[in-house]
Amino acid sequence: MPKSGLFQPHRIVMVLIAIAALLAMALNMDWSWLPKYAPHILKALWVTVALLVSSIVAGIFLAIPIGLVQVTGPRPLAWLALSFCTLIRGTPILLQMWLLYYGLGSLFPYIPGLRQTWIWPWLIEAWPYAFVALTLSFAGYEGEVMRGAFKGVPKGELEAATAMGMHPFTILRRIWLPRAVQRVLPTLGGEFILQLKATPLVATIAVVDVFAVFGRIRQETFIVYEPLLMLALIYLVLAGIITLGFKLLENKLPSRG
Amino acid sequence: ETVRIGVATEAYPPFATSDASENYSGWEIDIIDAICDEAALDCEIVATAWDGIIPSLLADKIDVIAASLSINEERLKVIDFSNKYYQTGASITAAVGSGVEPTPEGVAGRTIGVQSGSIHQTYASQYFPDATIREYQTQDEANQDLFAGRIDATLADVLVLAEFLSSDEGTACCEDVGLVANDEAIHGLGIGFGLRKGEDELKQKLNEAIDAIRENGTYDEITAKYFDFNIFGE
Amino acid sequence: MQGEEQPGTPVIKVRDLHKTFDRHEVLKGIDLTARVGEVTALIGGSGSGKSTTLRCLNLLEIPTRTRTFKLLGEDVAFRSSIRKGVEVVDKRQLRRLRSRLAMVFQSFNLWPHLTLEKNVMEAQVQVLGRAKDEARETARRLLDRVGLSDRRDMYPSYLSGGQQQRGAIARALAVDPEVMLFDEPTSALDPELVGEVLSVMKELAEEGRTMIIVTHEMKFAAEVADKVMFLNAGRVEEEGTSDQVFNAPRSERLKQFIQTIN
Amino acid sequence: MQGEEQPGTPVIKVRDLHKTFDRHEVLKGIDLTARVGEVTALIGGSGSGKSTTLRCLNLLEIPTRTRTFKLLGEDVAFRSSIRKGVEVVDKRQLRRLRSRLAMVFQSFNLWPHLTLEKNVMEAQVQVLGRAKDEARETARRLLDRVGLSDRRDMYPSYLSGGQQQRGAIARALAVDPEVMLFDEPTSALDPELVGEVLSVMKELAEEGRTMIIVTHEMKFAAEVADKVMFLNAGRVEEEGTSDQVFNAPRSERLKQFIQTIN
Amino acid sequence: MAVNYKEMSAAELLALAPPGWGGALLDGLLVSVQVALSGYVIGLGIGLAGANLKRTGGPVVRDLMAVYTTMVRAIPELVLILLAYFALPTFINQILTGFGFERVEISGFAAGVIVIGFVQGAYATEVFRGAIGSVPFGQIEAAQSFGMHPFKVFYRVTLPIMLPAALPGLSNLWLIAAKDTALLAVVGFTELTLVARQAAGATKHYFLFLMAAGALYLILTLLSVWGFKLIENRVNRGARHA
Ligand SMILES: Nc1ncnc2c1ncn2[C@@H]1O[C@H](COP(=O)(O)OP(=O)(O)OP(=O)(O)O)[C@@H](O)[C@H]1O
Ligand SMILES: Nc1ncnc2c1ncn2[C@@H]1O[C@H](COP(=O)(O)OP(=O)(O)OP(=O)(O)O)[C@@H](O)[C@H]1O
Ligand SMILES: [Mg+2]
Ligand SMILES: [Mg+2]
Repeated sequence: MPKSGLFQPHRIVMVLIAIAALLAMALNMDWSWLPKYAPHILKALWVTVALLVSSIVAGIFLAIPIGLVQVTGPRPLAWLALSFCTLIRGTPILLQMWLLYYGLGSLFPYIPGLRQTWIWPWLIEAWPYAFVALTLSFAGYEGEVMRGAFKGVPKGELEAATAMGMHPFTILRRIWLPRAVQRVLPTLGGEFILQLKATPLVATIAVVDVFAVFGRIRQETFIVYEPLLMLALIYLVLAGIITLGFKLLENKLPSRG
Repeated sequence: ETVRIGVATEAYPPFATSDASENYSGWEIDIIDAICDEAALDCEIVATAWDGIIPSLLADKIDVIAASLSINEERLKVIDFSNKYYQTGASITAAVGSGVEPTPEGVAGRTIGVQSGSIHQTYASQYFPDATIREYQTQDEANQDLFAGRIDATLADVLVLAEFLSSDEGTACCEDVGLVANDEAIHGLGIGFGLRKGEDELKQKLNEAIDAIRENGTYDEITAKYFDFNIFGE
Repeated sequence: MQGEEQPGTPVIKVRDLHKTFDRHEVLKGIDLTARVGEVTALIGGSGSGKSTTLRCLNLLEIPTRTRTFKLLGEDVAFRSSIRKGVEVVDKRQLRRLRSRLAMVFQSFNLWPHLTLEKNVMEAQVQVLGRAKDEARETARRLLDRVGLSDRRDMYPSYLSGGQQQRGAIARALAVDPEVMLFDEPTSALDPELVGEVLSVMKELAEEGRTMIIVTHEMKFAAEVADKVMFLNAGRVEEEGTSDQVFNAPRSERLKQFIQTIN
Repeated sequence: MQGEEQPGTPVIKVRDLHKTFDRHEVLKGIDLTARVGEVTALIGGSGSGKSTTLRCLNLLEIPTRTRTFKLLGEDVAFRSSIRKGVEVVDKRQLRRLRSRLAMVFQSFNLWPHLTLEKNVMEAQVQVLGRAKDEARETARRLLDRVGLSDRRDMYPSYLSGGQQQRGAIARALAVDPEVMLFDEPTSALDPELVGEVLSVMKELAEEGRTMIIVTHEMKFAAEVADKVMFLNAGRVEEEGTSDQVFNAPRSERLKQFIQTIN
Repeated sequence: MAVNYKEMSAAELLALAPPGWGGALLDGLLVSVQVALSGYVIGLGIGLAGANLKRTGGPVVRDLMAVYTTMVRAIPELVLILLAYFALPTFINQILTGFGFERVEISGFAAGVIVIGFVQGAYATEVFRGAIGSVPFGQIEAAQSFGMHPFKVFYRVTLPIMLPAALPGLSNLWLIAAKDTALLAVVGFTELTLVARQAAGATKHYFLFLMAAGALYLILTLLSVWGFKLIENRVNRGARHA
């Protein structure tokens, strides 16, 4: 499709309709609550973004070894990694989150002496559970992706490195991993958006993210449409930013190979 | 015609809890039964997430909210209420010996759990600016976290907390530190049945039935099964 | 039918090399000696074990059994365990030896995430520990030598097959290898690109590099090889100077092979 | 340079057929008449428009403009709109006519999810509405005829190219077509498989089937075709009996073409 | 009155008959599967239609489809569920009553099916579009050249030929559908996850019940994966390298 396609007549009409719809919404609907809650929304937005970014970073760090051992072995570790991926991918993340927070969390008080340790202040916060659940989930999905990526690097490229006497770890660091990452890059944008869509679940374990704030707005104002539309718009914008970021990144990398 | 009575899916003992067969039981359920009998209404219990109970009423998914919903100004703007059918205060429960007190100063720097969307959340955010408020989907989860030591205190209906304090866990960990100061604008005029505006006929039937069971002793009979004091208030 | 020992220092000396894949014995006792400055050509039908022999020499494949295995004057020791199969005892020795042999593959195997120059620098920096600047200088010199100086900032996928293979040769040369192993370096190329790679290899041979070349280009082999080995079904069926092998084949099979090739 | 009208009922009669792809005029006025029992061969250089002509005949491509378009005695009407371009007015007529012409493609295009027998049954059942048993019987008879009765339960991907093409011919025959269109039916085959397909086609020609064949097999064309049309740059450059065209070419281009082919 | 869950063993708590919660959990699972299955089937329908529209529709239709697939894939399902459950009925009823029709109700089940179907449709559109693209065009033309009705061409030829390419994607989508039903818990719809939470809340055995629900989901997943393997083997019959 040509680049100038954006200015085809029907697209201009569609954009105009969209703008008109937005304007109609802005003018006809009840946004009186917005100023009052704006600070809360901003703060919660930060929570959402922080959880998203941190769980993605930590998740990828976990996913790399999880993907790798499934390709290289040793067997027991490969088996363990595979089980982990199956477990994570086979159960709803909402359930995983509840299991961690209400399930596991409810067992801690029974451990004698735990309350006196340094770890206790962390255990009583809600966000560490949200972070851990999101991270594990992302690691489970990306571990599978990384497995495919590691496996997909042509053997010859690794043999070329082996034949030059490179240390196995150097091969991993310099050849295998960069190549695997390069292969997953085109799909990673989609995975980030999936992770973004998982973040609102943290609201169910007492973490106040964007979703939770809008829940509260609905509860307190009893306005139904407007907060939901606004919320959808916020996620659309976040997803748009992710997509755009990856577009820019992809343009920077060699497009072939 | 059947009247759909909306109750919250989340456990709210001793007022309403569900068992494995999705049979709801508790004081509030018994009262609804009695009222429906009295008013000769064909009632059906419909469980709805607490978080969406008012939208459900407005979206015509249910006709009556019977979920310990306080009558207050904010809500009166959107929905209508029957007369109150019980009224209790809000109190704070905290770990034994924690030193928490039911005043703004007494909770400063502490973490307080409240049920998201409840009047207690509104109260806490207005009166306890120095405390950290943590929102739970259900009061039950707040209680669990109080027991687990993940929050310092919880603010809720005194009767709900009494139920918790009488459980094994509650007895072990926590104590009632007293009622918070009343604010009628928030705490309202007691607990009533929520109705869509304009349903005056239904509202009148409910009001008459409330009066009737109060008069004929059914109300006290049911209450005696759960509580050893008067919960109707003034 | 092994050739008589000849003068010159042997850099590779292998005796009775066996290799089995899943019960299937692919090499059934190969003897191979390569001397300094000598060009050895391995020829033979498909599946005769040429690639496997070559890959055993730099231990990309570990021999199942062997009597002597001497690379660059060092004996390589193997041990065998049930769990891991046969392996080299001293892993560091293994890497050191590999870094002194260089291999050029049929399918080039340049690293696609690195530019040509970076490809040639990589092993210098990561294996030999050279400084980046020095490695870059070497890379430029070698790319110039194989006629690719104007391509050094391109990624491999933008190059033609012949250019990629010349790049791979430059990459191999960059570690100053004592022996160069080539596994059918031109067979993945379009016919019109074969010439440019062969001419680079011919230059290397004339310089006196020690090389072992698996090839199907008989004319090229006849021209550059000091010694030609004909493999058949996992054994060295015949061996000699290129003149002996191509013009006076003794065994029936070799005669047949030469016939089908022409 | 169109040939004189000859006796016999015309089953296809097209005059001044034009076809343009994205501003590029590929057919610049083709006249073509095919009579009952006649075998017409279309020859010409690559890109001269042979395939496009054939595909226009069964309307896989819709002509951009044409004076007469008569298939099996029916006039086909076209209409043109800005949104959809040119299209056939009566879609049911289109399907009915197509079901009476059968096409055999260069790349066979058997349906990979059906066994050979099911491939031959499919159009009989789905288009002609035949009963399954009847369709199966026809399928077996035709597969027998093209020498594939022992392959009828196999999936196409397990068959050689020649077998697939014979299967495709059986599939085409199954709908009792009044005209068969062949687009280079042997050019995707290995040389040793070409013969088996040509011999089936020769039999069909001898039976008196009406066929239009795009082919590069000049010997075959000379042997079976009643009429040969030479296309060049979207026009019929020369047309006549195979003897006239091959042995007494008039135009320069045809002479050249015949030369390069041999 | 209230059952004393304190004294009960795990086996008793998970017993099928009340007061055990096992039966309720299984009922919840059944409901989840029903919602997932209905949503999935709707999604497949939307996907097939959408893929064809994206391929053959005019520019306007194609752009509208692009807006649909992009938007739906960017907004969290949770938000869509709330919209469908709370906002959509009000919106529809405003229109309906405006035209003098009866009000309609959107139950939790319907909301779940609508949202899952809608979301699945967006993903399935992409899956089918890619798969259709992998069908050699000549095989479709061969069918057309026999005069097959376009509809028959699609379901007798294009659809079965593209299926092997589409199946891995479809299998993933099914697993997503099955797990997305858990999100309905937030609108109080009694499916597996919510039953587990109710049981946990009522009995205070959080760990036990959440684990039990997890195990049920996992079994469902593993069974589904196995089932799809069987289907895959079947549709790949004609392929040489199955
Ligand atoms: N990794 C392996 N696993 C199993 N068998 C193998 C492996 N590598 C090679 N073989 C088998 O060993 C035999 C010899 O293979 P090799 O690649 O050495 O032959 P070659 O002489 O190089 O043939 P070509 O000219 O086709 O490259 C073949 O039968 C091959 O199938
Ligand atoms: N769908 C299409 N879109 C655009 N151009 C086309 C299309 N089909 C064919 N053409 C062009 O039309 C011209 C004639 O093509 P056609 O396939 O009819 O040639 P041909 O005589 O069959 O050649 P060949 O012997 O190579 O098959 C060519 O230049 C081709 O590129
Ligand atoms: Mg080889
Ligand atoms: Mg053609």
